[in-house]
Amino acid sequence: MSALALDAERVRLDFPILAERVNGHRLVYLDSAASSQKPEVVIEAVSDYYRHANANVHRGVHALGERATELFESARTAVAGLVSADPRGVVFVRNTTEGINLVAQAFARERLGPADRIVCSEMEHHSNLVPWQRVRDQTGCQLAYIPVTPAGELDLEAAEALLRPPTRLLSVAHVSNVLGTINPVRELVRMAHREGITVCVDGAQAVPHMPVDLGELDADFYAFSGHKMCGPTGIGVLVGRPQLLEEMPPFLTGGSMISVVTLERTTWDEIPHKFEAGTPDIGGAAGLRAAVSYLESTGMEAVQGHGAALSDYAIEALSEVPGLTRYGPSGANQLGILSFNLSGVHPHDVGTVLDRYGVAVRAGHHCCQPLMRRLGVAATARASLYLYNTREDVDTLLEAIGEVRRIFSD
Amino acid sequence: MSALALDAERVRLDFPILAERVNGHRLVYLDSAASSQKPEVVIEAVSDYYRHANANVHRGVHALGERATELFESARTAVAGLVSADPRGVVFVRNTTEGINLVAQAFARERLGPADRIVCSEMEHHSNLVPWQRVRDQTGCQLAYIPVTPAGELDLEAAEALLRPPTRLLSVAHVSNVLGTINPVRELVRMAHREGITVCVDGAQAVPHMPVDLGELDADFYAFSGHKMCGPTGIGVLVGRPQLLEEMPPFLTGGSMISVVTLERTTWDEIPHKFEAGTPDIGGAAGLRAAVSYLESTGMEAVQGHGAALSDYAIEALSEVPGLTRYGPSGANQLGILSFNLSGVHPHDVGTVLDRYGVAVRAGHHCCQPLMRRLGVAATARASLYLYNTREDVDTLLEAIGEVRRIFSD
Amino acid sequence: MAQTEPVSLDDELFREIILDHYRHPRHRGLLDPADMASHGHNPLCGDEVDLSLRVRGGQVEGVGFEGQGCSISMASTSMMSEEIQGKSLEQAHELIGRFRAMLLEGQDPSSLAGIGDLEALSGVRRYASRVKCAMLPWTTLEAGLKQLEGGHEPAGD
Amino acid sequence: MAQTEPVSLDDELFREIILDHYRHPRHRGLLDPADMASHGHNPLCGDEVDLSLRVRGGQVEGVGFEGQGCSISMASTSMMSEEIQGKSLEQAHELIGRFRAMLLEGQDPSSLAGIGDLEALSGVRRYASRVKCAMLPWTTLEAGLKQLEGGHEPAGD
Ligand SMILES: Cc1ncc(COP(=O)(O)O)c(C=O)c1O
Ligand SMILES: Cc1ncc(COP(=O)(O)O)c(C=O)c1O
Repeated sequence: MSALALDAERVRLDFPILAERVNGHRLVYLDSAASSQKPEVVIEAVSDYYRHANANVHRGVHALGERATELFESARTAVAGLVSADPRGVVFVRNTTEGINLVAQAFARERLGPADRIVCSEMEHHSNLVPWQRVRDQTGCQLAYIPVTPAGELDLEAAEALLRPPTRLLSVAHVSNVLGTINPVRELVRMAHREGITVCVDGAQAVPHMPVDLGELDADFYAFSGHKMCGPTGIGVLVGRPQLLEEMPPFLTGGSMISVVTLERTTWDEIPHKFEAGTPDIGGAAGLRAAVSYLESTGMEAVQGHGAALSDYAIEALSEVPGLTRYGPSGANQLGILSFNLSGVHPHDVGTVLDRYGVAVRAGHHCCQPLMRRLGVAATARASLYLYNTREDVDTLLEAIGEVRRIFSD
Repeated sequence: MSALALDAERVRLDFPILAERVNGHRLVYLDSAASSQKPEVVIEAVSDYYRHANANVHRGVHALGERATELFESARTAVAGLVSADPRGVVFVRNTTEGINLVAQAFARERLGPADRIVCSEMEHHSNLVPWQRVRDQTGCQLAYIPVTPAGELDLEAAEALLRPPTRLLSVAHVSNVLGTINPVRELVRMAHREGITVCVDGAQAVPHMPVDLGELDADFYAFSGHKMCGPTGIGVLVGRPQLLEEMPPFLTGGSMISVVTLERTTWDEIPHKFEAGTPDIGGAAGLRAAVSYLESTGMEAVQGHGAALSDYAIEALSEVPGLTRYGPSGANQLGILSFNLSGVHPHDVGTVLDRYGVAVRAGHHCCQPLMRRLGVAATARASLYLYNTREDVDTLLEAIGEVRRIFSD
Repeated sequence: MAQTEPVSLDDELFREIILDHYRHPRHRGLLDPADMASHGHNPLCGDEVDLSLRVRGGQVEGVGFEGQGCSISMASTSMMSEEIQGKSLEQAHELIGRFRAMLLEGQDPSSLAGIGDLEALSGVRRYASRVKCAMLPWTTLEAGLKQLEGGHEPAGD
Repeated sequence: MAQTEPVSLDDELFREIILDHYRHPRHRGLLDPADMASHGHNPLCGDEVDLSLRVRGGQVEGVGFEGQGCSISMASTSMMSEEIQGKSLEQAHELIGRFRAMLLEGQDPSSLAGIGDLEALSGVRRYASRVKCAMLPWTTLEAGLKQLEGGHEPAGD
């Protein structure tokens, strides 16, 4: 097993919530795939904004307005830097879900018709699935899914067969939030672009956990959420290829995204502003900026290295638990998301018992009902790791799983 | 002049940013119509959330998930209480703009066609105007505007003439963000409902400044923004009549708003969740909850009383400035929003000079280009008052206006 | 603001009585024919319940269910089935109300004391997410009864 | 994080030189006919500029403008017009570059020293929202030149 790439015991101290005690126990937070915890610097960046700079953006001729605007735009530059994107293509949205809806409504709905096809996969989060069903219903286009193999990976042969006419759009997760699988997005983009197919990537589980270089990935759209990457809730990002964004109509309309408004007609501001109607989450952007610099100063390579090493450690330990089935790949293709079931115990009961020992995991369908059906289960328990988790956390998880088995053994 | 209804000097102390010095001067913040400042209790409610309760909502079987969900839902109840609405009709959105877009796309676009008409007014904020132009372009319906009288009020006769077939929807501001006019929304709703016309109200400038009772107003949709009412950015509210919300398709789709998802089709969760796709701004909701309780403990009557009294004081003082033209009504029909121009000085220059004296006003079209055209100006300066403003603030404004005149006098 | 609770939830949450119903559900298996069939589903966790009732003269003559879910939802279904068997529809409604009051309105669990094993579910109250599990069979029953009674009402009402 | 700046902006922001151009704009009035006509607009504040140029043999032979806006945008337009009058197109481009560098890239204002009154606009740098005002005539000129030169390039380039 490789050495852990960062000192998680020290990292823990940056996250005030990890000092909480839950049900009399030390909090072992293993639900970062749902929402990560926030370091003190992020919490403070948000309150500092409200204490020293709060004002509306892109409007003020006063000092606070200047401060707020600078902060907001510097958050955009910071995000662009993190994922190697052109800041003009960085649109602030609420979350991944809104980012994908934007692409679905302002791109796909506008361009597709009954002769076209959208492709996603069986492992998609509802947020990268339901918006495409809507577009299908609105435009009459087809919708097809890349199957998931028993090993929990995308069936690339099937993908290749689907990535040709009449497919016009592929939308796929970079990393699965249930299986932890890192999908070969670079390869999929290459296949798709060969056939002139536009590619949208759900990066919600990738950007927080590994270096992402959008210049290299070459996807046309890429969405992620601040709250899963040490940032506050309320802010997310859609990165779009500037040329496509320029061609697209706006999604939401209203203040701040216009150029000239008359009672008869309206022209739009330039990108990315065209896609940011109304007052944005400025406090959230301040927090996200701090989150990006926190992650950068830790180093995304180190974050990924730590996740991989801890994941290996946990997978090995889980493999020794009698009656435990884990779903998803192992090794380099797995990003610290461990879904499992214990035979004879419903995952909800697993979650509740673990909670009594201070161990927070998620139990349910994880917004992936079709994948649950594919795995042949109603739900799973899921422990997801992040930079502040330690081997001790994994050890506590294992002990608590022992308790579950004890309680539910006949 | 009536006595001020609250002790603004004491209220000031609740808002840490008001201790900032700007350009060597005490900050006189007169841009609350763009975005209000936040009291310490709101700033702390947000950071407390991240320090003690952060987790995703409606999903967790663990303690933090329970805390976050409770907090989020209690914010909904608090908002519903403030405006006397059914919590089932309270949908969390990013801001007023998103709320209106939701109604435009999930209600109007679905129901209207070339035979129908939407009515708004000439004084609308772009956020309550451009979305309807979009619906007009999408559905082929007509769009007509209630004119604004020279006194800065809605022309009610013209309104009555417009509020009949083929009008199907009225969308109008409760309070104008340029003129401060309080529109007779109750009366407009009555006229509209007589003819079976659905009413949407832009309450962005009303809810922060006066008691609003949606039970009594009886509008079908009502939108407002947290950041203008002492709450954080990133969270706003659309209140909808539950029955209408139930009939409507969702707006954004994805995680958290579904019931059953298969690869073929999806059914929706109950309202209001059907309209809240993806991870919401939970930290923002925590802050908004604190803002609501801050405003309630101050008393909305007192907030309105203070605004009215200070507004009277300021209007009188402004009326004595040579060469100053003010736009909008006076007296009981005016809610502390003072737009003006100085002859021979561009409002931008007014704003910049005032800023040198620590006085923050807004200068520009205030997202109301059509109204600017109606007033025959390219832009105005705007001083907007809130509960933390004092007579001293108004006095400083007047002195600084004197400086503007001095600098720009020939 | 949320505080750490030093002492946790009911340590008895999974006490034997719940686990017993979970492992050995009463009234498992659907009735065919049935006078009432009702399907319940918790989208958040995928728990499902199918409930069937035979009703004669306003009395529940037979109860049967199928379902899949966690110990709480399954035990709750099993306990409920035991309790309504032989009761009048009116009594069933009343029981639904009492159970809901205990779980959702914070009523003292002793209000269910002596009604079979139901009191054992009171520990669930602390867990908002699990309350839905416990409620599932009850809302399913309520929906079914509504339909049954709607259908049996004289026309015009 | 933003800090209070104890000492403020350029107290000279509105010094006489700017106000003088604002009150007594040079080159006001559009040329007709003109070789280049370009319209610029700042949607954030409604400022507008119309710029017209007469060009002969790569030299700016005449400049005229109309516009409405604040002192900064109008003074900037007036100063720019004065400076480019009689210059070659190349020199105009170069001046645009220098002005932009001073306002947007933080270059020392002395790089514009001696070029008429332009240095007087350097105080604007502290105000991001006013930088757009000062830049308006320059971006308008740049767009106009681009069009002019595009049209004049030999085909195939
Ligand atoms: C009357 C009115 N409507 C709508 C808005 C838009 O609000 P937001 O930017 O929060 O969406 C505003 C404020 O900018 C406003 O004053
Ligand atoms: C893979 C994936 N896609 C999309 C989402 C949706 O993210 P959000 O709820 O922030 O919109 C999530 C997280 O819930 C996710 O894990």
